[in-house]
Amino acid sequence: MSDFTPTEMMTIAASRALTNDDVCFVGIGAPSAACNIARLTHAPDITLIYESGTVGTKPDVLPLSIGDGELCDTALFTVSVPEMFRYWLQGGRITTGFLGGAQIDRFANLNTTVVGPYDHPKVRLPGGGGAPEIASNCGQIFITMALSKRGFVDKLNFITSMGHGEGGNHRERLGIKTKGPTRVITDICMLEPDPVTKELTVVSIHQGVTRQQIIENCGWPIKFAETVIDTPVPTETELQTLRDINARTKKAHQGTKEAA
Amino acid sequence: MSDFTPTEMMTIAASRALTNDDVCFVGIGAPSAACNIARLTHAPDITLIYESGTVGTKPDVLPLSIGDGELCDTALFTVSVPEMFRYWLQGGRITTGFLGGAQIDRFANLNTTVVGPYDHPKVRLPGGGGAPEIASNCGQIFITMALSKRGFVDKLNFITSMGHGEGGNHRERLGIKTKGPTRVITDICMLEPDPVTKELTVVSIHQGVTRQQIIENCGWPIKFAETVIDTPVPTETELQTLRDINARTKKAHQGTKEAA
Amino acid sequence: MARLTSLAEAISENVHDGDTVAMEGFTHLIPYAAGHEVIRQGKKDLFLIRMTPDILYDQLIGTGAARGMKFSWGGNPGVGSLHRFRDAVENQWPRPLEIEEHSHAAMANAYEAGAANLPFAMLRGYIGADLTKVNPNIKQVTCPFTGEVLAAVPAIRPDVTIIHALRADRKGNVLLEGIVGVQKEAVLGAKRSIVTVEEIVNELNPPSPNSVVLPSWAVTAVVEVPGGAFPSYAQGYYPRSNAFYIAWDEIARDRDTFQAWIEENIMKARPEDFAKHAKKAA
Amino acid sequence: MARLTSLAEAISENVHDGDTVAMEGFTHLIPYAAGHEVIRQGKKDLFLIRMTPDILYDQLIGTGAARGMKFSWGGNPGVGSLHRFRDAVENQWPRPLEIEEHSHAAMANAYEAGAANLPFAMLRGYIGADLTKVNPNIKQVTCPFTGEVLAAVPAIRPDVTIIHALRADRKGNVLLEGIVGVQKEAVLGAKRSIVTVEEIVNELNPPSPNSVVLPSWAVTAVVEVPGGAFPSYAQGYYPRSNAFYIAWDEIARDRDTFQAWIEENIMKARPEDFAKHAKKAA
Repeated sequence: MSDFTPTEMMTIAASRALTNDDVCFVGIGAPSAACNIARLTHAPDITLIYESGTVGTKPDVLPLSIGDGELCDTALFTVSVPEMFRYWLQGGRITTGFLGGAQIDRFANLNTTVVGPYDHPKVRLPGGGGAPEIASNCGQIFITMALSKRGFVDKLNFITSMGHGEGGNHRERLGIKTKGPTRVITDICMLEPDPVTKELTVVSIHQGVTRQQIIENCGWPIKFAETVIDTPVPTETELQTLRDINARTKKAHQGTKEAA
Repeated sequence: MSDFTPTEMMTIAASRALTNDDVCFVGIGAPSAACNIARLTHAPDITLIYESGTVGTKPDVLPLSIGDGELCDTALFTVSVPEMFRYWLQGGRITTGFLGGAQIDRFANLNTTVVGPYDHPKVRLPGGGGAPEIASNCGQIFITMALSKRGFVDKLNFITSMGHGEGGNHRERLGIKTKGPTRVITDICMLEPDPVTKELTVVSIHQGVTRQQIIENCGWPIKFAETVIDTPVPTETELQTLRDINARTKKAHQGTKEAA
Repeated sequence: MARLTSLAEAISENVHDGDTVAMEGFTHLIPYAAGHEVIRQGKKDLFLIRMTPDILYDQLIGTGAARGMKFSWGGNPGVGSLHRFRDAVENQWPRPLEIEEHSHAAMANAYEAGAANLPFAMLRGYIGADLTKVNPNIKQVTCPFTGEVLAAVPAIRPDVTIIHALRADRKGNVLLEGIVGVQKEAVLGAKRSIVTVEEIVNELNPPSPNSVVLPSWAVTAVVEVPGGAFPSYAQGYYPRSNAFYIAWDEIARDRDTFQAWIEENIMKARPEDFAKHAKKAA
Repeated sequence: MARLTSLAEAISENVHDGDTVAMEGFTHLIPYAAGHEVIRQGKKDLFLIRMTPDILYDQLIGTGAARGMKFSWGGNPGVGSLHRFRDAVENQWPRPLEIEEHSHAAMANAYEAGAANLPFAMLRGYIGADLTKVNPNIKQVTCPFTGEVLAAVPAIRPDVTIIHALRADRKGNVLLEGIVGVQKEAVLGAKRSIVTVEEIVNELNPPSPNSVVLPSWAVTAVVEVPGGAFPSYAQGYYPRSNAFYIAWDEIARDRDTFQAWIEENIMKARPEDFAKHAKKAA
């Protein structure tokens, strides 16, 4: 192991895919870290939008929720939630949306709804939130999830948000004009949909990871692209920026515990 | 003739129909004067809304347009025009709407669109603006128009906004739940729809006006209610309030004429 | 005109057993004090509506106040599961919970349609999503001009909406600011509404003519409850207690610790107890 | 990102002959300077859209720049007719004008639907109104839940929208305030947009987090034109010239006086000439 964790690598790899011109619909957790690392390193003019209505936020600490006061305080402006979903997301103004989930399949469809049957779930997950429309209305989708057999499954219990559906031109057939998931960033490798079949394929492997590890951690027989590169390791700046914001965040969220 | 003009009587009679609990959608001209006289005399808590989006305005001078700065400066708050028409008018929040027009028929339908055929009009009028939906979405409608053969016609060239349609229960048959025009205030008398037929009927006559004058100035054979009262003359307070605001208004609108 | 009253009266007059109730708040301005009063008064068989049911709805569900819930994301934001919600859905404890599940976009549009007095909302949504298979309240509508098919959901028109806002004036006009969520729509679409506020002031003084204001005549009851959004927050008054949200995970995981917490912090508490949280203002 | 440029360039790059153009402003913030530049550059065959075409559209119609107009109220507010508009409709002078006429509610909803990327808007409207008989773009849609029938109109998606706003920062983020009309929707629904502003400042400083802001990346061009809304007004900068609106009635009544006015005040003028009107700020 080198001097960074797999989660750090995942976050930094995701941040690199973002540019100054991006308008990002940010989710909580890894996406929020990735987007803010991009903003604090190579993409200072990136626009970050959280579904709580905050547009152009520049949080100093990462929010715990999608609507922490920090997001509003540092935003260019804040709109109502109906406006956010109508004018900005459905309006086609978002270039890149971030999603994650409990389960993903080979065509980058996601499940965050239930494990087991919908009516009698074994595990009731939080549900889709903004995901179904983020998946279809953003220009493209990045997905961040740690690679594991439990998460990368052969068949989803429930399609919360559609990625490439049954693969191939399924999105087109449904009249969707956006690209859908173009990149899945995991803690040990990066996947991209095959240009034709749309099946997720390994295109880049993080430092110190073997192909065997990837195969063993995926719930379907995962394919490797013809050319697979080594993911460049985090730079000193990237790592330091990530660790600084994580440290600030941890400190900020550990207030005094109080009863209501 | 006494010491007030027919227009003054019309405006003051209209103002008296308003109460403290009313939320009024105000039009320009006579309605604006009437609503503000009500506010400045017997109904200080009346809520005035102009379709430009200003809610709870208390203008010191009457606006020339529906969106003078005075309306926004003195409003409780100002919303966008889509919100005004969606949440507030269509939302059913307005108790009383004021309308006027170039032409009215016996069922209080109004024309502000064209004289002559629509495709080849003899006179092209400004059009309906907010009227079609004000007419159906406000709790009730007051109409202010000077009584004249040209304005009170047997048949409209064009129905811009529906009053009682063909009379009787026509509104109900179309699924409209609001009352429609309940009062027409003219410069010489007041009309109300007959409870059953909905035909406009004289219920009150202003001072110094004869029945013959009313009959001669109406384009259809106008009916009189069983009981017709004398419209109470303006009080000193009402007249003075109206004349004061008219004087302030005249002064405010006569700025220096300039070319753009 | 809104009635300025006490929280106990506002809830007792406006929330009835069996009502459809929206207590809205998108992370910010969640009406915790009012929700606790609903629990304290033992309201029953409520059908709850909220885009993001969080701890407050976990409390309502765990105490058995709810017969059902319409929602789009039911979790403890940034922390994990709502254990009481899961226990109700997975094990029917303390009673079965009927659920009607949507996406955020659909819920936001449905509130918007409710405020606009429309019977339904339409959206470019739900494409390829399985919710359409399990929720009969997701239908379709066809554009009469282009032939495009859009998703349709019923407008949300609660019996009563409860929100928390920053301040009100003595006439009952209400100001919201910051992350305003769907609260304005939820109030305007409801038959009755209760607004708790951090403070009642002489002059509302909105910072902009375009500030988010609810006029007194569009609200049923206004109640001053300083700190009433804790552990959520009130912009400019006190911050979100992320620590409490983290701590809830442990409290709610177990039925006994949950019930003990409810007994101590809701049943034995009063609305005025929230005021201590407001004192932390910067 | 919006390009900060000159008015001549903004118009010449973004307004093309034949375009569908919305120059919006509901009494407040009407983009007169930009409209005059459109006339000066001799743009032709425009299809104009506006809820309340007033003097500016009278000028565009009278100079023959427009082939058609979609609108809901075409008058000189509080004064009377738009004589050039009437002359075009009644006498086809200087050319025939195709009209598509709606109600305010329908237009407002149609702009809203355009901003929301929907193909159409629905409303409780047009009941018993004759416009439904003369405008084929008023159709119906049925609620899939209740069976209610609502009016439907196509969304408004202009080729280019032109508005005037209060100020922008150096990145091109724009602030509107006061009577904001349908300007935000008109910009978001358009393929391209031009915003003229009273001033460009270092910091936008919106007075409220919920202020009406258009971010730079949602706007094509931003141009500083002080006084650019005259004889309309800019809240906090200068008042509406009601006197000019009254005076226009006489200028526009006659074709010759109208043409002389255009020659003198538009063809021989420059955008900078508007600055003198901004100097009257209180």
